[in-house]
Amino acid sequence: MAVEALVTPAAGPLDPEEIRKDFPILSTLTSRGRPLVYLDSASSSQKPQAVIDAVTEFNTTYNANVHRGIYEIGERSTAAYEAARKSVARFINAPDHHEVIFTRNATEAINLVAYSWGRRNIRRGDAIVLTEMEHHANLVPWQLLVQEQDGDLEFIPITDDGVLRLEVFEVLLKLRPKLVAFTHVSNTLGTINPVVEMTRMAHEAGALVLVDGAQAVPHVPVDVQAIGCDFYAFSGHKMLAPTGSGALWARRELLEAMPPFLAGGEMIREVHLRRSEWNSIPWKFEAGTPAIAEEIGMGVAAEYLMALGMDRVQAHERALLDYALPRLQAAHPDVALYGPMDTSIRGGVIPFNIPGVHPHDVAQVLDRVGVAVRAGHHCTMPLHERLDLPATARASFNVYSTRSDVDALVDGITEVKRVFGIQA
Amino acid sequence: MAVEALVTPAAGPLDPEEIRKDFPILSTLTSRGRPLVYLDSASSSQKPQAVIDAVTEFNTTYNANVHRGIYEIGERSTAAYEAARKSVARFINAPDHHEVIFTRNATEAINLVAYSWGRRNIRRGDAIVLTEMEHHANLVPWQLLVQEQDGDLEFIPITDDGVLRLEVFEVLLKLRPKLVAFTHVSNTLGTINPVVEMTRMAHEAGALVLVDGAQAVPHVPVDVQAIGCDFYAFSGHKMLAPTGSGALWARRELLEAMPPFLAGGEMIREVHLRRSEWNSIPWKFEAGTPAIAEEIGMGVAAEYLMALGMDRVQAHERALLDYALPRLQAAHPDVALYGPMDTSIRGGVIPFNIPGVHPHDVAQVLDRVGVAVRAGHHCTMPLHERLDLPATARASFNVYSTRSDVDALVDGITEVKRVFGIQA
Amino acid sequence: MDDLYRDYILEHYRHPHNFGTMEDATASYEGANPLCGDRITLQLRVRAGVLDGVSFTGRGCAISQASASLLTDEVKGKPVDEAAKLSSSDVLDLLGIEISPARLKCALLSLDTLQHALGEGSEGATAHAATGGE
Amino acid sequence: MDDLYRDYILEHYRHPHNFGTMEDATASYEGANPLCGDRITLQLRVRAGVLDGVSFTGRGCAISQASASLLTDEVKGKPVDEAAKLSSSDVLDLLGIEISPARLKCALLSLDTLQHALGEGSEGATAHAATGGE
Ligand SMILES: Cc1ncc(COP(=O)(O)O)c(C=O)c1O
Ligand SMILES: Cc1ncc(COP(=O)(O)O)c(C=O)c1O
Repeated sequence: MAVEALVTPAAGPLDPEEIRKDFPILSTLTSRGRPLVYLDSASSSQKPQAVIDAVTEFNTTYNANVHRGIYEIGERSTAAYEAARKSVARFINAPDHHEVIFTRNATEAINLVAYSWGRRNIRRGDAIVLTEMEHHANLVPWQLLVQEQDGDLEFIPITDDGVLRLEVFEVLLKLRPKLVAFTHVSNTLGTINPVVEMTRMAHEAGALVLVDGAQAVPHVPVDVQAIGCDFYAFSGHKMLAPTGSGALWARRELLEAMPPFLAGGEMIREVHLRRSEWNSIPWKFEAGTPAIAEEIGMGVAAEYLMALGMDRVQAHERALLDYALPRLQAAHPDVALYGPMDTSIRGGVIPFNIPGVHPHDVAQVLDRVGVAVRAGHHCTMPLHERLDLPATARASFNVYSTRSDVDALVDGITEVKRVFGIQA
Repeated sequence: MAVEALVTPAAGPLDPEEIRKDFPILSTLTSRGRPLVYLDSASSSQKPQAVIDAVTEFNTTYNANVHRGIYEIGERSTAAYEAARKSVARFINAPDHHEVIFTRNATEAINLVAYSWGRRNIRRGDAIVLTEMEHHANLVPWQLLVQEQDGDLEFIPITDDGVLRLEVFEVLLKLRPKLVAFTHVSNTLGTINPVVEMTRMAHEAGALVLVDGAQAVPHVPVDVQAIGCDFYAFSGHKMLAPTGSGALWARRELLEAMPPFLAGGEMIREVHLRRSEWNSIPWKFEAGTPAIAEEIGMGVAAEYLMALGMDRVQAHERALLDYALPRLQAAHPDVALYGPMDTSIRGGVIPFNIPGVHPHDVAQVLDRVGVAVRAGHHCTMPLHERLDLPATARASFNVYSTRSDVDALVDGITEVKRVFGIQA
Repeated sequence: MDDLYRDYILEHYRHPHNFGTMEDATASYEGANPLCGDRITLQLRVRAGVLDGVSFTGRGCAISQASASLLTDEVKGKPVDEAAKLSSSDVLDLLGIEISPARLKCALLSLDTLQHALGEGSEGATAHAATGGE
Repeated sequence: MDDLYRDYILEHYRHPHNFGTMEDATASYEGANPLCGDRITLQLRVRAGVLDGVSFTGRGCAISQASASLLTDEVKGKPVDEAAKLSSSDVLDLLGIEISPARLKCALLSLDTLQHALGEGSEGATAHAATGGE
């Protein structure tokens, strides 16, 4: 209810200026006295007051371990933790909140699947199909797995503007892969992949489907039932929640058949010296004391975003892209932009390069005028190799991003060029 | 420096009444209007204001991903996260802060060793020696490992008052185990194990040593160099830090030789489609976005405890035990107490049973008078089997525990007996 | 002040009804909450589709034992199919006290055991409850 | 306002000294920061224990390239053992600007490459720095 009160009415376009009031960091100044223009939300989002307060409230009024204490604050802590699970389940329209496993982040969620499902189901010669645009989190765990199990990796290639080539996917499916794993939204190019169609294609070929939703949950409505996938992994800290929070959703039958991953307290039903029995899901996969305050914060973040309405969030970010891309092209025709120019299949991510200036230098000069962007390979080295780019600079949006953030970026690029003596 | 200001001078005994002022939750009332008497710190400790503020400050003024941003708040976040590593390293006297890997909790730290070191080093027929008093976190991961690798588990038995039988350990070492893993302090009985001696014995037999320090770091001075062990695992949330924080310390040579555990961003140096190279330690073992705010909080908690002085913390808890045990025995001679009665080898943990009343009922009635204790098996089912106890109630201390907490427990037990019609 | 430990609950705990064993039982089942150490062995004697005899032994908390005492009273003499229809909320009504989530598993162990004994075992009641661990 | 991008840094970046290749090099090494995509290939010509010739090619940020330009100027003509003694702080002094932790790796790539080329490769400079990932 604190959440409801904080957001704009759920109709009409989002008003980012209203939303910004909920994010205390956005009214801070840099050490040079500049207002913070935060354009690195794809790396980690800022947190609204409601989320910050949820953590503080836990720590100051009912901090206690979950599932354990027969006393008031312990029951309150357990109830809040399990309520957060329901909020997160509702947020991605999971059919059953017991199918939501809390993890530290998307990375751990994917590793959980690779270790638990993968080591049991991937055998010598089995193929896993990924894409050329995967974040390292959805690539390296599968490398380790196929190395150990003697399986193979295949990759769906991309077009030069960063769209998956489904006709090649079609061919790769003839290898009868056991698993197809791909990102919902590319963290580097912004591409929104056709997850429904890809899931259908994979299923028809008999493969299971893991979707890396780290960049989707903050930006587009996600409905795991509509997608039809088998596993969906995401991080809290990119969707307005605290660091240390994240989740894996998977279908109940799969989770029930999978052996445990991490072992310890809470994930067991019965322990003897030499054998144990497992708890039911989701707790079977939550060994030890969880990140209680953080997952509670993730529940609040999910409620906050649902109150805003994820369709409105997506519309807001798309409108901002539609503003930013032409504006950048007009002001800086020499600047290279990457990713699909069709904003109907693109989230609020703008990778770019200023010819003659390394992205690190771009980011450094932009920082001096208060504009925070990312520079480097954004954890997609193979994608950069494919595009033959050593690195890129990247600006990315979230619910609180505004046109004036874009304007600051455009002006910042002018400043970079000035410092480096490049004529506009 | 906020920390220094908050603590009592580092000489003479701790003044828990002063310390309590730092813990906002300790001045709250239960829904029945009773002051909270929190005696479940072994399950999770409360957090001082300095730790709570560190998290809030991160979220409101410099939230940004670590190791990545060439901009002000990103550099600040990275610096704070790495400074926390140094604080935690200093707290356990690690020779090199690069040997400290941040994890969610002790459970994940132990699983990391079981997966990464264990799967490479434990082979068919190899033995791992544990103890009968292990928490499930230091038992079930090894069960999974030896099942997979076809190894064996052996257990150091305990005496009836909960002390390890080192003469049997001596015999077990003739099996030439590859690893000996034991808890520093028992979470159920309070026993402080002779870790230095046990480590020496294990090393002489050629075994590596993992110490589960989850219950030690909040209560006794820990010096991994003095212990001489190879791995030391612990949780933040039991040592005044936020949930979601924890750490593994291990010797550099071991960490460098171990393959990665979780894979993804940050733990790599170079990624290609089909192969990758790893980052140096500790980052090789920290895949994905870490629990940044939480580990920063863990650094503050470590500083807070160091400012108090861990020897004083231990002295305080021992004095409280020396007060509590005779007081309980005098007031309630019918109540069964477990664990060593020699308080020089015991931490502030008091397991007990009221004859004729199940521990759940004990905890429930105590809750009504504001006293929070734990009831159940405390994640040591085999230990309870060994002691032939279905369950126990357990009161446990931390820096903020006082004699009046003990008095409230004594009175609460009287109330339990009244409700259950037991004559004192 | 104690909603949970009403006199009749404590009375059923201290002097449980139908406590003991039957020589001529036709079905029996041992249910347990390993997490709490609660344990109930239920014996049934079914004659002509009716629960002609019901008894239990066990150990555990007041809630679990009082619940077994109350439930066995309730089903004794009932047709098997009626007994099989009893739901969690029926048992909570029988107990007549407010059960917190942490104690649900204690309260429902007897029902779960009955359902198993009737060959109607459902996984439901053995699912996780918030008790016992650390 | 820009401490980092002083004129002489930008000048060394745009017009690096000792840029190019030598036909008669006696040693060469390619250093890289995969995380940033910075890359430097250093060539040395050693005669009578002296760095008689030094050249480099590369690409990357202004800091890494200016650092290579300044460092090659510095060691050219120096005895090998003197060049081998250069430390990180010497290179930072050469640059004469304040380097934040996130850019340290850029600034020290040239030194690391030189040390490797001299057969004195140390792991130090290739250790983790705060750059590039997500
Ligand atoms: C001795 C011991 N080891 C390990 C653990 C596991 O700690 P965590 O749940 O924080 O991973 C605990 C906590 O209960 C413990 O007491
Ligand atoms: C597409 C994608 N997948 C996975 C991840 C990994 O997220 P985390 O670091 O929170 O585990 C990220 C974050 O950068 C991402 O953008």
